[in-house]
Amino acid sequence: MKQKVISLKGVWAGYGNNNVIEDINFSVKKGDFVGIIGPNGGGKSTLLKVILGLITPYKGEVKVMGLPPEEGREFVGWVPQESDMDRDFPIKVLDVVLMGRMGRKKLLRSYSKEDKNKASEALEMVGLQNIAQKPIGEISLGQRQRVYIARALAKDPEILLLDEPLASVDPNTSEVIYGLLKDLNESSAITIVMVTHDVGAVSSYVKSVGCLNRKLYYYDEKTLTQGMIDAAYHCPVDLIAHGVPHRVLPKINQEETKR
Amino acid sequence: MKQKVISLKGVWAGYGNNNVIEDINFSVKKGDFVGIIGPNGGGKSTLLKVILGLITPYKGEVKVMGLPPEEGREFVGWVPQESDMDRDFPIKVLDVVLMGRMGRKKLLRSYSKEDKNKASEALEMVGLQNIAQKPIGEISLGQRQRVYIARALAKDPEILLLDEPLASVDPNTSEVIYGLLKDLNESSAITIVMVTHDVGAVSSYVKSVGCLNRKLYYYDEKTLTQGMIDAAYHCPVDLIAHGVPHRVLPKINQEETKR
Amino acid sequence: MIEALQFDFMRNALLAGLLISVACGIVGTFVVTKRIVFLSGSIAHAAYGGIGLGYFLGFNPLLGAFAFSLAAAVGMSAIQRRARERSDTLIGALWAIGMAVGIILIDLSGGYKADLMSYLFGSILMIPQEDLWLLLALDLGIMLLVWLFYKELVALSFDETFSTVQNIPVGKIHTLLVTMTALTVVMMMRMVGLIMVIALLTMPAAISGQFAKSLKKMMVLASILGALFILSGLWLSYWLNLTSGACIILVAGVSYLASLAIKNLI
Amino acid sequence: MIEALQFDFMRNALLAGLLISVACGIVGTFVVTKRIVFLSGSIAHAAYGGIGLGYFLGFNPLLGAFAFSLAAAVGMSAIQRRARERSDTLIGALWAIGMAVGIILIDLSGGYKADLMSYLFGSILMIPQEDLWLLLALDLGIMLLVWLFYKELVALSFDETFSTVQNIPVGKIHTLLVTMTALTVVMMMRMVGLIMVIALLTMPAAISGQFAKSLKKMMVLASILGALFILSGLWLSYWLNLTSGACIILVAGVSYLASLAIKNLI
Amino acid sequence: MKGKVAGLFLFFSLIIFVLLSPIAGWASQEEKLLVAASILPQRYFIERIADQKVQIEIMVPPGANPATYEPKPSQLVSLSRASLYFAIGVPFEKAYLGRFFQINKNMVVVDTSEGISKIPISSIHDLTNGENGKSHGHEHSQGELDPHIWLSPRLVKIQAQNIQRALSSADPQNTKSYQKNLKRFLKELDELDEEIRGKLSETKGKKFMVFHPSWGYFARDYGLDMIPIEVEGSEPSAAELAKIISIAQKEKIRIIITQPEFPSRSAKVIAQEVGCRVVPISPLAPNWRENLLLLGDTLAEALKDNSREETKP
Ligand SMILES: Nc1ncnc2c1ncn2[C@@H]1O[C@H](COP(=O)(O)OP(=O)(O)OP(=O)(O)O)[C@@H](O)[C@H]1O
Ligand SMILES: Nc1ncnc2c1ncn2[C@@H]1O[C@H](COP(=O)(O)OP(=O)(O)OP(=O)(O)O)[C@@H](O)[C@H]1O
Ligand SMILES: [Mg+2]
Ligand SMILES: [Mg+2]
Ligand SMILES: [Zn+2]
Repeated sequence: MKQKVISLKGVWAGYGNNNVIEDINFSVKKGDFVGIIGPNGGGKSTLLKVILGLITPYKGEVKVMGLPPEEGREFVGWVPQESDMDRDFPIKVLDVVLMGRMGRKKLLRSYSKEDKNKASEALEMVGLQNIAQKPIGEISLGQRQRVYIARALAKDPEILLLDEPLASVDPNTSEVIYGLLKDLNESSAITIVMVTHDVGAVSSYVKSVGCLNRKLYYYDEKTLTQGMIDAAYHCPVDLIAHGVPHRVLPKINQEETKR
Repeated sequence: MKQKVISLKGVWAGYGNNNVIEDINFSVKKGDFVGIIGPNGGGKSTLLKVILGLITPYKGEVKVMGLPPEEGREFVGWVPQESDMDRDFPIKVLDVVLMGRMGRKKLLRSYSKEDKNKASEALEMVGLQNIAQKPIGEISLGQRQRVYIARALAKDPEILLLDEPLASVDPNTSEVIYGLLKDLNESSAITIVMVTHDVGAVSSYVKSVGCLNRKLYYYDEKTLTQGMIDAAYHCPVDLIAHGVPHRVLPKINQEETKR
Repeated sequence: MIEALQFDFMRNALLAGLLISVACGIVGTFVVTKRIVFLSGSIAHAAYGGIGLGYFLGFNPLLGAFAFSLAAAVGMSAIQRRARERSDTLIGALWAIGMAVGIILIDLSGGYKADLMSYLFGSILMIPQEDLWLLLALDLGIMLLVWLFYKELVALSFDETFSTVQNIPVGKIHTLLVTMTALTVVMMMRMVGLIMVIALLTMPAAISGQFAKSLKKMMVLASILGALFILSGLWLSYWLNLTSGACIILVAGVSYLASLAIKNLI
Repeated sequence: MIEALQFDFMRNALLAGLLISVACGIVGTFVVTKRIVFLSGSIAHAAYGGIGLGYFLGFNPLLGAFAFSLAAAVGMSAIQRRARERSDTLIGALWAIGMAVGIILIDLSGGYKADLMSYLFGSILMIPQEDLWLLLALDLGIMLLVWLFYKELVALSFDETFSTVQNIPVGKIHTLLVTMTALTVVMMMRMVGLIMVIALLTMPAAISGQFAKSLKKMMVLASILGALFILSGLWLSYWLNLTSGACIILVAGVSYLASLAIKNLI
Repeated sequence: MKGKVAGLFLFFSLIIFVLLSPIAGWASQEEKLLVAASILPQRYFIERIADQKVQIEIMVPPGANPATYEPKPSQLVSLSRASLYFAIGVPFEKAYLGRFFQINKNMVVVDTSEGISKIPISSIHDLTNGENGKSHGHEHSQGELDPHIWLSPRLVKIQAQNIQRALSSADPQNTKSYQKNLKRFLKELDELDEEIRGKLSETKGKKFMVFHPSWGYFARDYGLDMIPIEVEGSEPSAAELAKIISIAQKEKIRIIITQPEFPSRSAKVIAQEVGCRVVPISPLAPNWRENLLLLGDTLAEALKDNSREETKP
């Protein structure tokens, strides 16, 4: 059996005293490509933040590469859905990508030639080599999103956590980046967890899929069906869990029998 | 002939001394539903800002409802691609939507019952009535994007300018909102200009389409083809303009002969 | 404490405290949410330039301080909107330039100088009766303006670009806000001292901001808290025989830190 | 001017000016980009609490001021990171509480107080020779720290959440930055006065930020500008016989406003 | 890029402008002995003794605030060349004398208060003697000595002698002249002392209030009782203010002397409660003699009024 790179056991988490995700049991093995879908406010970004150790869960256990998330995130590249970054800051796109190369291990050392090469390569992968020298405040939103992707790639991560990485990226570039992710996943065995609303992409690229709406419905194979999507988006979670009849449930059953 | 609600003549615009869009000639008639596509950094958001009078063009003339944009924007509802808003601000979702009801005319007056009803309705249209009383800082990004849409709708605008309004919105809600836009456009003759990367939506909902990549290629009917998209995304603009042979050009010509 | 009330100055102080907390609660709410606390400290020092100008040109220095602060506030607001400069940098520059102008003008005007800084600072125990009327006028003025322009002020503080698109006169409303702040700071500084103005602008509003979910509630709660702090601070200062201003600030400060702790524990 | 160089105090002032502009250029760049200008003003006033403590407990008030400012900076940085409070509110509170503590402690310690504030403020014309060494040490210390932690400092100022995820010791780096600022402010305040510290931290960095596209260049340009301002300000003050600090600030201020105008015209 | 060029142009033009400007004339050397002192009344004393033979630089203007105090270049140029610094023991010197000495290490610092036995500075606690539980005030105030020694003609006589001695040893050629002037000045001081004594002969034991307790030696010399409002250098707290007002009412205070350098809000508050006059008289006025006479007249008038109204002997 392959190594579990991410594992969540009975995790409850949220903000203040507002619980957002409930009883999440979820594990990702090395080389997986997991797509996570779900309605707005379903808790997808929250789940990623829990895995990154940015939010401490109320209950349950989180392990990344077998370590607590604060240490495990060493190996994780993260593309945030939205960033705190200061757009007025005098810094060039390439230097932002270079930040992906930074970590606790390298305190006191400045960027090496290799770091710079990696950063340039990552920028090239997302098709932004021509704006490497632009100040970060002077690029469009879609370009900025691609910069975040490059920053995560520059880290050479074991795990990529992507939170709607291509939401504002144009379709041609999206396709290139999806291809790139697929390639990284297949040839370098990089584990990928991607939150997305792009159902088409989920069916074409990911290997397994989870639907998150307070609770997580995880399908260990790539079995995304219209029914599952409908279920995750529409259904009161309890209905599904208890097998009560429902407009879309039959469809799921239909699809599942096909397997 | 129908009234021109937006008209740009020979507009050049950009930031500082960095010219971003060139020689834009573009007019939108009452009741149009224009989709604008184009690569990241193509200048789509810039174009909308020019129409709103947030950026003063270097050259050319902009009219909105026959007025200069600073006055014409009175009649425009705008959904920004990203917002300056202060997320720590103590304000509820409903109150944010209420801001859509505000304008120069109503200085010194506080919100009326009607304003509040409109705001609630708008919130309901985007499916957020249940979080109306949440603080704006405590909702997810997709929910926030829907709040922007509601804010623009609450204004009862003549024109809607939407800048990737559904980029982080889940597919089920997206479909509802697209339907809503279509309805507004058809039954209330609200003019809509929508920037989007969702090529599928463009083909299903809009009436005409423009491709923007520094220059604007505008097709007055709904004639979006793979060729056109490829052209806008890939081609050096000059190639297209000068009719030099190109992999995708024949397709465009094919489509255009159909008209 | 009751015995203290036989003195006019104590009665005045209590009354002034109530009036001050209203203005500070309302203006402070905007100051905190719009993140212009620094402006309040800066206006006070820029006022020094006005004192210098008054001395140099031979008119009432206090009038100069007043005019200068308002001019500085309006000018700064204009520059900030035009040049899109980081506001705290601009405010810092205003602070330094205002003081420098004051020092040089006073240098140039020669003759006998009083300690001009102390013109700017007062104590809550020494508020003359007339100033209470001034405070009342300030309170009423602020309440009226905020009531009239409430939704515009909120919109501006929340999202400036959108307010522009909504055709709110963003420049004017911004100037209104900054002017209101400057006016409050300059007037109160003269009555209760600069540190207390800063304390009363920030801490009640900050505490109430942790609990209130809307701006209106925040203002009301901040005003009430401000009044509580002033009353208990005065009482403490009378009881322990300590400087009143410092006591009031300490009461507010301890409450603020406690509220932060509470918010983080729950 | 050449004749002025025969005086020790003038030579010291020039030398000090060069040393100061390096520290201010480097620290000021972070102060401006991280928007903590207000912190510099606040630290200075919080230092007053330390003076009070020194008086009360009977040790050197200057030492108290130093310790208090650093403690305040570190404490504030910790609270801010833990409570996610708006930083300028917190800084304003720090300012007021620091002063209040100082006033009360001095009250309590009794005795007739000379103007304690005068311990905190100096003039560039009166910098003792030894202090030049101190300044040099400060410059070298800052340069070393910034060189060692450059990429972490940049990352933190730019995007704190991402820095956390990258396992940068965000808390420590933040404390380092705030401490460096506090140290610079407290030391320089004693040498050149508070207003000049604020002016030299903000204006050269702000001007250079309008032209420099990277942080490193911004630091270098800010240092050069700072030195130019100090030199020409000293010149002007000698020539016109005006207060040096105010002249330096005015030169910087006029240049800053000019740079804003230039930037907006082109 | 255009901006960068324009910016640099601006700075350089500024510098060139300054470079080409005429060199100032104020720093011109004179062959007179240069001496420095802290406060303005000292200029009067030194001038009476030196009589144009020395150039005097006063370092602290009245009302200097530590937050903004900064000597001008011209003052420091003089200081660099000064042979003597006449210290008088004002608090300012504690913070700045060291820095002045840094600038001119050859300068001899003369303590003009030598030979004067200072009295403790008076404080409101002297009157109430810690009845309020704040006993430390009294203990401490014993240690603090009143620095306002220039406000008593008798003490000025001692200072004048100190000044003459220092001038003579720094500038021996003119010793004769200094001694002659000293003699004349001492006589003037005696006359002044007599004059004020005459004005205040009928007000012995009367009480007056001051904001800052500057006039302790003056009050002692002329048999008056000074009640300060300021408590150990800071404005009174609420309780103290209440106490002061009660005292003022009990003692039927008729006049409060304030300093024009500082706002006198607390004095006004008390005056309002008690109904008395507030008169600003500066302890730092440059025309020292007239200023003391003015105070004498003012007090004589105010306190005489007081005695007339009082029925009890
Ligand atoms: N604030 C700014 N200052 C300077 N240049 C900018 C600024 N914003 C955008 N640009 C530049 O203008 C160009 C067009 O940007 P714009 O935001 O209009 O693109 P867009 O078509 O909306 O892209 P996207 O699909 O990524 O949203 C980009 O090349 C970008 O680098
Ligand atoms: N900072 C916050 N404070 C309090 N509540 C929050 C905060 N951020 C999110 N929430 C709440 O947590 C829930 C889940 O938010 P989350 O951002 O994880 O959703 P999401 O699945 O990522 O949605 P989207 O598709 O819109 O990105 C939402 O209901 C939201 O209201
Ligand atoms: Mg999300
Ligand atoms: Mg865009
Ligand atoms: Zn004194």
